[in-house]
Amino acid sequence: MMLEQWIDVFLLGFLAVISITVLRIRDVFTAVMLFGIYSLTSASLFMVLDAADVAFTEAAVGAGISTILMLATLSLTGRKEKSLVKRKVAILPLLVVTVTGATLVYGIRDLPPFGAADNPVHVHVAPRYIHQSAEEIDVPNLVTGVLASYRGFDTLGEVVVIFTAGVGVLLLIGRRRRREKNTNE
Amino acid sequence: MSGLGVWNYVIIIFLMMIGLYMVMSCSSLVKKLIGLNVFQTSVFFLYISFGYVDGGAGPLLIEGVTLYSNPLPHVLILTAIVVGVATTAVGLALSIRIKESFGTIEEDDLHKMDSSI
Amino acid sequence: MLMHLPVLIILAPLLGAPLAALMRGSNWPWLLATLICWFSLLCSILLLMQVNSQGEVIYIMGGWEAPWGIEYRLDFANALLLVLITGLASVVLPYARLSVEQEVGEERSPLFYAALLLLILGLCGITATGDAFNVFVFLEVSSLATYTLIAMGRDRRALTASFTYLIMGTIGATFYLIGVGFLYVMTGTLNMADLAERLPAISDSSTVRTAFAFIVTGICLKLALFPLHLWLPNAYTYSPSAVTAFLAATATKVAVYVLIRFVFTIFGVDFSFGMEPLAEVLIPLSVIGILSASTVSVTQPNIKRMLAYSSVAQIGYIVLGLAMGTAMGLTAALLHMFNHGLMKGALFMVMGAVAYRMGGTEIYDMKGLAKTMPLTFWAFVLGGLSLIGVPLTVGFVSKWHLILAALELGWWPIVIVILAGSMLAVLYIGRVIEAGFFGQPADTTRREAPMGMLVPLWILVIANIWFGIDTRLTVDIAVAAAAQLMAGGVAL
Amino acid sequence: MSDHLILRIVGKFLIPYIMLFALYVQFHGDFGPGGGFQAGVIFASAFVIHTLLFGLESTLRIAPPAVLKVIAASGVLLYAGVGVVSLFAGGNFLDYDYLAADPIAGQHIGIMLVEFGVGLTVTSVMMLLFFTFAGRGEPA
Repeated sequence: MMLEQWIDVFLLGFLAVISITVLRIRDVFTAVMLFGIYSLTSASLFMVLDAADVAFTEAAVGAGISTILMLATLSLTGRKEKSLVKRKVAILPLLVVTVTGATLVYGIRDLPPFGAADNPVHVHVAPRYIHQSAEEIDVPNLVTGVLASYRGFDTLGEVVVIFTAGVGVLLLIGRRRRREKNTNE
Repeated sequence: MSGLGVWNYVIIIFLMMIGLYMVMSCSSLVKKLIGLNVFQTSVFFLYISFGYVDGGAGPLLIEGVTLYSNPLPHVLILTAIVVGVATTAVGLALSIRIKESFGTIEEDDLHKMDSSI
Repeated sequence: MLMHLPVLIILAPLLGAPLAALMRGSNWPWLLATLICWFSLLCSILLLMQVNSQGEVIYIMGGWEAPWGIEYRLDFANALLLVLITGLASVVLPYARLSVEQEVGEERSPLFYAALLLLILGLCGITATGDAFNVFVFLEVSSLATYTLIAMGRDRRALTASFTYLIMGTIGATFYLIGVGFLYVMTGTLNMADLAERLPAISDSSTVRTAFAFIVTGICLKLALFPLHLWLPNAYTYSPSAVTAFLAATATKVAVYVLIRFVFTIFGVDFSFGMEPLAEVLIPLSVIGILSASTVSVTQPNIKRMLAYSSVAQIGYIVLGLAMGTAMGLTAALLHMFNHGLMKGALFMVMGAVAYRMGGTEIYDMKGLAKTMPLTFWAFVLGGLSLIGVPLTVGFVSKWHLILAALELGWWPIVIVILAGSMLAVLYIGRVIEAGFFGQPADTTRREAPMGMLVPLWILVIANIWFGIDTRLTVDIAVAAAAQLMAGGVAL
Repeated sequence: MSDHLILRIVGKFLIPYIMLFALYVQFHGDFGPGGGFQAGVIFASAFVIHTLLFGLESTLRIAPPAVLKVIAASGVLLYAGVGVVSLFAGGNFLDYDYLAADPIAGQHIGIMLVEFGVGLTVTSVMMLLFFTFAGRGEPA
């Protein structure tokens, strides 16, 4: 299955190109559109790595909802990033990024091999989800089983997060529109 | 680790750092949020790479298949994606309010207006 | 139902938040939220008693035992913190009604109280859980609620403060996520106790060490350790009074708790202090934090901002205690975590009352407060004395233990730093008290804060004195908690 | 949008199928990729298309925010409610084994209900988010 790994690395390279373009581009509108492409490419990458559910979600959320919300925001805030004058490299962020990146590169030295079936992650905990969920839960989609039952409490937290975002956005920008309408009518 | 596996992780780290740099150096608040998303998405790649099994099937039980990818990272990342979009939505709503109250969403201009930011 | 106590604490605000969001007006959501907090407080006190008798309480979610499922695992440290969170919430919510009416308005009240309940839910969730990823989920619940609540402040700078916190907080949470991912790939588990068992065998790998670095950095962003505190002063200054009081008393404490849990329980003392230079990094940072933030406090014209910088300094004390890596240091850190919650809660509530009557929290709003709002003013005096660390207040108890811990190690310079920090606190608190006593108010009519604010405020002030005199309860629990944590955290 | 006849007709034609697909994703999540979250986003996207084609006002008439708020809250309550029911049935919080006489059947019921709760909240919150963002710009 060397092919999958080649596709994986190719897609990652493509993502790197997109992300650099997003970083350099001044027009925020274009950046958002590129971000949509970025998310869609990410979704294909998840698909290559056998994560169909994640791919599905990333496509719907990243390329869908996030992009739409960003575009809606841009229509209110303007599309250009201002200062064309200074195009200098920011020193402090560059330093932070270099240190962080170097630490991560140090960190991946001792990682278990990519894709090996006897890695610790595949030997501990996960085998029960794979081999026993048929008797314990009997749901063929393992992701659904783990998501809704074994780690159902996490998913409850996830629903609460979404609800919190709804409450937050309504508190922040939900009010004025209604009031304006009232005064208009 | 085979050569390709190393590249997988190295490019993921590169993406992470691009995202982080974007968050810290971009002036437009919306671009900061894009950077935050790039940063988070690359962490998702990291997790999904951890769960990948070469030659394994996706985590859908099929008669006769014994080797599956690990479903747990998928579950975690599903949750994390949701968390990400929730944060983005709140951040964007804040940007709109900032634009309405300050007239700009450029960090430099905001700094000029209030030295305390 | 007693066996379900751990989940009941979470369940009450979880059911309450959606209901509050659907209500109308401001009184009903407020009443619901208050009752829920009282219920949660009752549960956490019962839970603390349960922990006291059993040593450890474990609750498995969904009937799936760890590490396959998610468990709540409570020992003295997090049971005590749960009491602090729900206790502060129970005091702040009754107090909040008037100030929220004034600052947020009736129309947004239902959603505001819903967000407040979600914040409490998130903080309790982080505290009680025994699962590293579950921490992330509830961290984000509490963070999203916090960003929103901060932005509810009336000053427009509340918006930028909130955005800055959103960016820094999310970076912190993502760092934490990277760290947990690295731990997961090396061990295959996310359960804290299971991680603690499996890590010693592989602690020498670069991946685990990187995970440690990322988790500690991520949490330090959340707990606003110098120099990662940049989001805090503005966030505390511009948010609504009730929000500041609750956040200052609890939010950073929860982050400290997560740090303690990772350093002592999961990675263990031997790894954190023996193989990693944790003390060498955290002690200088906390010392600089204590001195610089206290110095900045002295010059702040806005009292809320002054107290916010003081919070950065106090975080320095707590981190200093835990970075000593000894049982005594940890005891002091846990004590100060609890005690600082009490005093900062009280002080920020005073500022809320001042803002309610005077319309601002600048030092000139405090002028002549002893005449115009004597009860509020005396609450500030007592809270301030506690912050300085005067005997018979909680501030003294925790600083005393911190000094003892430093002396045990023979660290004289640290003792001097602690004393210098207290001297600076005398300066910045003293100048406010001076303005209150000797300043001439523009309008000398007496306008004491309303009862709805004074009563909760004074309950907290009395708690400051009570736990300062009767130290048995807090000190005993902190000692027991430290002993548990030093022993690997869990009574295995 | 009124002159984009083709877009309007194709869009109008697509909306019911998108909704149908969302329901499929919702209830087929046990057997294939999908579940409440994905379904919710897809369902919400049908309304996004409706808004783009017919304007915010007409979509808000079909899906008033006040109703969406109730649905969003009820999704959370449904999920937590399943947990409460299992508490009273004698199990731990969210222990679906106790929802029916047979543990496996209980698991099935529990998973279906909580996924439905997820779907409700995600659909309504996503729609609320979009409407709120889009409504902010509308000249009132």
